[in-house]
Amino acid sequence: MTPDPVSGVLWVPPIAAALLAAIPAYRVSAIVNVVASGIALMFALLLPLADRPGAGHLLFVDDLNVVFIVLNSFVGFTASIFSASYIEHELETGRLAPMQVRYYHAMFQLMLFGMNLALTANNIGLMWVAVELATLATVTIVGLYRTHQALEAAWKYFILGSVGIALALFGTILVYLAARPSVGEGMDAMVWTTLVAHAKDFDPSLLNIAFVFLLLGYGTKVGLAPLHAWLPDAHAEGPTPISAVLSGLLLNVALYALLRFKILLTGNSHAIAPGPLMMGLGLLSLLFAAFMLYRRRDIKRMFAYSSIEHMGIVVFAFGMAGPLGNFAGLMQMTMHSLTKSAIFFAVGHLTQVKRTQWMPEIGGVTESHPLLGWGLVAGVVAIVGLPPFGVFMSEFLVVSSALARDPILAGVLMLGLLLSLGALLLRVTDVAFGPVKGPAGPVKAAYLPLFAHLALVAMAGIWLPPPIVAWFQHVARTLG
Amino acid sequence: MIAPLLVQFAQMLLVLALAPLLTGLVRKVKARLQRRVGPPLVQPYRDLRRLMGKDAVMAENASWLFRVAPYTIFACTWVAAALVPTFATGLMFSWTGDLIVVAALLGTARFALSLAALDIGTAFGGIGASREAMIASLAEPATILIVFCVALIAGSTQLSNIADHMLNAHVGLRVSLALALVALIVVTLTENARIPVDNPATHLELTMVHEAMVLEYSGRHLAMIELSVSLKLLVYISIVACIFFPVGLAGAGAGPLAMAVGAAVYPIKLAIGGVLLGIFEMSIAKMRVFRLPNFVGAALMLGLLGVLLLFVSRGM
Amino acid sequence: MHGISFDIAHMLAGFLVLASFSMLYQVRLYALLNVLALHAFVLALSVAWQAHIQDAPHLYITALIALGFKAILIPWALRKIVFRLGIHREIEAVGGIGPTMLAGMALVALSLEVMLPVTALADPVAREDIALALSVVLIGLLTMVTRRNAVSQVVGFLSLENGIILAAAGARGMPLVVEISVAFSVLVACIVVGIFLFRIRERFDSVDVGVMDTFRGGQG
Amino acid sequence: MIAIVPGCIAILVALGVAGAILARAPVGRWIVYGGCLLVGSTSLVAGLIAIGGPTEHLVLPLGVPWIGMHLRLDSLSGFFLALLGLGAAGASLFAIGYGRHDQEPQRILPFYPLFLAGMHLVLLADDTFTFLFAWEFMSATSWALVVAQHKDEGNAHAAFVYLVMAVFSGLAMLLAFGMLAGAAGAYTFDAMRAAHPTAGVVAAAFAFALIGAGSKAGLVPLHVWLPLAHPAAPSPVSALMSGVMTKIAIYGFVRVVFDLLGGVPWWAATIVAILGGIGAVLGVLHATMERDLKRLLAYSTVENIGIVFVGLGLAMAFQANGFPTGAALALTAALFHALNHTLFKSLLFFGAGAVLHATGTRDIENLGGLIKRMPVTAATVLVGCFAISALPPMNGFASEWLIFQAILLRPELPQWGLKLAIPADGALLALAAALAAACFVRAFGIAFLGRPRTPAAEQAHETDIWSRAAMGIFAGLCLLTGLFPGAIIDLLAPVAQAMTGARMPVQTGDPWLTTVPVASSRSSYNGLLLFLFVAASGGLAAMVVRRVGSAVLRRVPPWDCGFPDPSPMTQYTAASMGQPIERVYGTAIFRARSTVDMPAPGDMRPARLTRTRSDPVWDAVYAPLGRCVTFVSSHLNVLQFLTIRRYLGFVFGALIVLLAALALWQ
Repeated sequence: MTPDPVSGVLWVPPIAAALLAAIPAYRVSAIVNVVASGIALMFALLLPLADRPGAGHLLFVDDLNVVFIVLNSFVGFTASIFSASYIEHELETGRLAPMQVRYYHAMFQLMLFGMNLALTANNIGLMWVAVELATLATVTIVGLYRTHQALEAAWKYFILGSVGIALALFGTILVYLAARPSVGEGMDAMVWTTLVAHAKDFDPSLLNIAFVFLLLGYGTKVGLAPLHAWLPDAHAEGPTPISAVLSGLLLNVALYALLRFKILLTGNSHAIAPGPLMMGLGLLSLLFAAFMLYRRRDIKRMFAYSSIEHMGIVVFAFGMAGPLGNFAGLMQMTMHSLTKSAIFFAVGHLTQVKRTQWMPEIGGVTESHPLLGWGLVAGVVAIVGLPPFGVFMSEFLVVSSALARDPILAGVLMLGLLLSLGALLLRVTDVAFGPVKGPAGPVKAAYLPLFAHLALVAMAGIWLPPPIVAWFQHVARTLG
Repeated sequence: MIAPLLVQFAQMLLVLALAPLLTGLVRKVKARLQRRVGPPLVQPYRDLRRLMGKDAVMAENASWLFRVAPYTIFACTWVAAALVPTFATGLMFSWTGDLIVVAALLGTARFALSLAALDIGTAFGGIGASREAMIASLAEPATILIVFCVALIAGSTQLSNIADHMLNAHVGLRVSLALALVALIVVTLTENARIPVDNPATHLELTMVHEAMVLEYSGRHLAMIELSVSLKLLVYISIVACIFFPVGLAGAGAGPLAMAVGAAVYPIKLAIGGVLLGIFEMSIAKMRVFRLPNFVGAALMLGLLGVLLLFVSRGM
Repeated sequence: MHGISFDIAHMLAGFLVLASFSMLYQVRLYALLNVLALHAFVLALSVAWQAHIQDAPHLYITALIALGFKAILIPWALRKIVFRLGIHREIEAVGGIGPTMLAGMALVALSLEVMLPVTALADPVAREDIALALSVVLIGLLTMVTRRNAVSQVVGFLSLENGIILAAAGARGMPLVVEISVAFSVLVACIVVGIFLFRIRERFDSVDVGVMDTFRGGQG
Repeated sequence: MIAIVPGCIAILVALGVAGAILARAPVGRWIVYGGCLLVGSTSLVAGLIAIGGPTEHLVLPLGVPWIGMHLRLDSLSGFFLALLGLGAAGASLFAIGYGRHDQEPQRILPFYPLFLAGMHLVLLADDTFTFLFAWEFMSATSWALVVAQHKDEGNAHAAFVYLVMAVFSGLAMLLAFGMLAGAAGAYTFDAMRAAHPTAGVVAAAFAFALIGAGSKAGLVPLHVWLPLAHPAAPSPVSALMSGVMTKIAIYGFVRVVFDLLGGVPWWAATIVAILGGIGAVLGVLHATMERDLKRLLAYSTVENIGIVFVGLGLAMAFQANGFPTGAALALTAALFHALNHTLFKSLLFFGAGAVLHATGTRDIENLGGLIKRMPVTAATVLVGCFAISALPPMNGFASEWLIFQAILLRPELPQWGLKLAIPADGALLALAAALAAACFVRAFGIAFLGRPRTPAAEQAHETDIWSRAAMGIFAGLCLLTGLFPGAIIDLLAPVAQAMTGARMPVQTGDPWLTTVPVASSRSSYNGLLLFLFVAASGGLAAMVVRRVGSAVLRRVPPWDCGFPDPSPMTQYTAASMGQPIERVYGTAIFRARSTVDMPAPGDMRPARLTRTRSDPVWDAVYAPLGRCVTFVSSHLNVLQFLTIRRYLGFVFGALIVLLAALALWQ
């Protein structure tokens, strides 16, 4: 009998977390971390193929969350490989003590658990709890270095996150209140599948208010401007694998929660259309991040702002909705996760070897570290939306469906894209090219995650496998 | 077949034969106006013969370009002259190139001369070439605009057709034609390095343009260049004559009589042009180099005005 | 039966808003902490009343947590912190007390306004209950935004949270309320411990280790 | 037929991969450039066949899944494919030899074939996605090539400006296609052809296509990246960028305006014509004052692109007025000039590359006398200079002559805008042609003639056989297309027919291969005969003179008006060569200023002449834009350093705003 993939995805990380908390040897724990992530990934890959259990009160699996789970597990796996070599270097240089590493590994898996739980939850309350669990786990890792900056970043993340948590909870309560008259009291009124089925009978006004709170609550986690403030610092000060996971996964999970509620709202014809709100916030984030990128000097913070920008695009795309908009949003999100985590993999090793995140002190890395340097350049070329990478295709779809809807919006979108491209290129040109600055010693880097991601992204830009396309299209239709 | 060919060759020989004479005439007129006796009319021929007889003396570091340039310049000018109807319009090879081609051929000659001026690597060559380039950058567009003016009226850029049109159709007095004529005269003075643009007789370093470019030439090379200079003057006067005073030109397929008339009238036109040029040169002073753009630019503006008028109203 | 029980619930919620207002009004830290205790106490009463009328015994646990943890433990801990860290006893408010109060009024009006069209809650009283909870949440946030002092910001967060618990308790039959209140208590405890550990005196951001006053989220 | 081209693209991609793997091995160069040479030749032949052949379609299961990759090979893409193949083959041939000197071949070899692949794909694209994919891919790969020599100062910045402008152009093209696609969101070009857009849509699509293609082609005022980026790339790539990629942009413009839109209103034609004319003059003026050889060539590209756009503008004007034969003439002239520019600009960049390699400098002030040390390079570059200066009998003259004929064709166009624009264009083109001659006299004269100004120039050596072959072939082609313009015109006939519905008269039947654009009574030109005449007269003159006069040649020190000076530093410099023109035109347009710092008598320090000039377009458009972005970003940047309380304030504010909006909405 084959094990149930859902349980596998869900329970491997917490078991691994417990195990890792017990293992003192960092080499072993790094391997365990990779293996556990790999097992979770295998379960995740089984998910689309396996029979799906019926939706329970707590958990369920449908096409939408499978996309997220597979992506999550994949990036989690590659990040764990990267993390192994990253952490080894940190131990060698003495930036981290073995005890911290132990803690880090446990939290890494705990975070994965939180995210997987949030994704498989069929209960809006459980989902809320899971998102908070993942957030709190990352908060503690962000402060791992115990430097002042790291602690402050973690603190900022914690406070803003807590307020976000509170707002999201209030929204959840309001959804329950809206659902209660038609669904009945108790657990049923928090089960998502039931909620969707009855969404048309809900009180629209209550749903509206609920959505405002959920949008801001989960939007804080997504990193939408003006709720983004925690994001750049958390990315910049935490260990780089966590930056990759934050950008690649956690933002997606929060987005996923937002999407679930969006579906709910779309199901009720009297409620406000969530689309324009999301489009507005998305555009705001995009433009804001684009301008903010120009003044960045810290390389990780810069790419964090780029994540804000891309989440803006994704939210904009989902806000536009329609089969095309949703497809574009899904693809943009997937591509962003893969690309951004690849960038952070490269950046992580580079900052280790250059011993700084300060871009003016880094230069000519394509010269001193050709593979890492070109990996970074390829990642940036991908993330700014140039072919042959997949981000180009998804941004093309976003922009062209925006064009069909309203050229003015498309114009603003393009302005944001161009501005952010300019900013990223401006900085990365100096980092990647020109005279070599900073230490040029050899680096023990994990190239596999970096180039595997880039290869996937490049392939997606040229050719998407038809099954994936069909799947995404199906999901896009269910998103409305 | 044979007759047109003969006419064509006759034309080529005629311009070659008359060109030094025209230069001599201008010099003579200027000398007489200065109350000098001046050199005889045939002096340019003597000069040419003497130059050809001498050894060519060339700088050590001159390249092949320096040696090829005089012949190129001469050939281009000569072919340009061959394309301009002098006494008859139906030249056999007139369709080889139109007025634009004529102007461009002269441009090729100038290009070659400027390069040759730079070849030795002396300061004077550079002075000449750079000033020449500046002047030409205004004179050439002016020429093209004059061509436009005329072509728009005649409906053709072929010189033969233009001349026929001017001769036969009732063109009448036109503002744009008048503008074009004035512009063309200015261009003629400019392109031929005449006063007030340049003084063909000076070797004063601050003022010279054309002479600075040919300083390094001697012997047969210099002869070719001198001959080209004379030819060029003749080409321009011929163009003026052929477009604006086509009187006496033999039409296409005209008989020998008309040809003879044309051949008789043509030297008279040249002579009148030469005399007028001499008088004009004597009555005006040489300009400073950086006042030239105003002078040549005026021609450009006149040409543009003429073309604009034609575009806006066909009656002008 | 509904009439009187809802009236009481309504009244308690009203008290909570009043307590929130009095938080806005305070200029001294100790007084503020007293108000916080009162706030939590009113919440405990309110939740207990809900437990009673909804016949939901688990809500009593929530009420107990509110009473024990929020009304007693947290104010006590904060008092300790204020004393130990030598925090300035007066609250620095942005924009002055008067305008803040006016803003609070506006927030209550806004909450009522957005809740007005809600028809799902058949009973208008329940609707206003939620509206009051919303007011408490908004005023709590306002407190956080307008107070420069870390402790008073925690107080703001707590009152925000109280509003949420109020709403959750008021939502008849809502599951997980107890779990949520426990989770929140842990969160609040973390914040309080954090303040103490990081010696945050004046603001949330100045994790005070001396030099780091200049650092605010990195220059890059 | 069409299947060959995707095959070529696949081979190019494979070559790119091979280049990445074999970059450091000498054989890598042979494989990559040799392969590109073969592919380029194939494309040339395929393109030539496709011009006259039927329109072919192909759909590949790539790209956006539910659309697929639509490819189409028709006469227009066939012509540009041939042009691309020619340019690519030439550049690759040149690069086989030149590539030996690349310091870091691993930065060039992988991207060179990919760049070519991108350009191939643009020409075949028949849907929006494929087009933009290829368009941006072309930009991205060429960006990598621009940044290949990253250690030279300014190159990184050049690459940055380049890519931003390239992406800007892509976005503008996307807007243009989006306009054409309409609300239905059609992606295939066939759907756009079939659509009947409203006047407003046509106007918008035209404007965006002009901005998009114009900024990729280097049309003023969107040209600023071009003089930065083209010189920064390795010379074969510069040749490709200037000679071919700008033509791909022109292809994009023609495709949208003539094919997809099927005609635009007259005011659009006016704009194009005027911008083209201004661009031609501005570009060449810049070139005349430039001392960096490759940058000079890049500015000259701006000029020639302007000329092509003048031709396109005329074609649009004639089409807008229902005069297809005129449109055919103007379009043919424009495309012919595009081809010519590919030929001579590639040639000149090859020459510049050879000089750069031989002397290590691109600054013509440090050159001189190369004609003796690099005779083949000098001779071929001289041919290129003749051609680019629009002098008969070279090809540049033939195409400009055709454009002049188009200008003169029909003065009675009814619209006032065209009445003013067309004659003004005539003047501007004539001015540009004259200035181009001045510019290239200066460039060739200073770099190749005179005496060597530096030891580097003195020790220069002739370039390798492959480079010489490439330059020789292109010089020959410059001459051949100049001598037989009729053949090119006939070649272009199907293109003109497809785009304008008319064609120019058949040329090959004319006696003596004369070119007759409209009617023989109007104008005609015979480059072949003219060339033979000039050659015969020159030869004859030389023969006669040597027979009649003296044939002796004596070599002596230079005369120099009696001031023999041994120092080559006393030669005229490029700066002084350009000074008169700078003084006449530059003071007003470029705010060119010269200040002399003359030491007092007895002071031993040298006198200094400082010259400054600025690009008016940069000052008026780009600098303010840059300042604007800086202003906004530096003011927004405050948001990075706020206290948590303020960030919470944002959350609170957002909440209040949304709730208030909700209250109002209800």
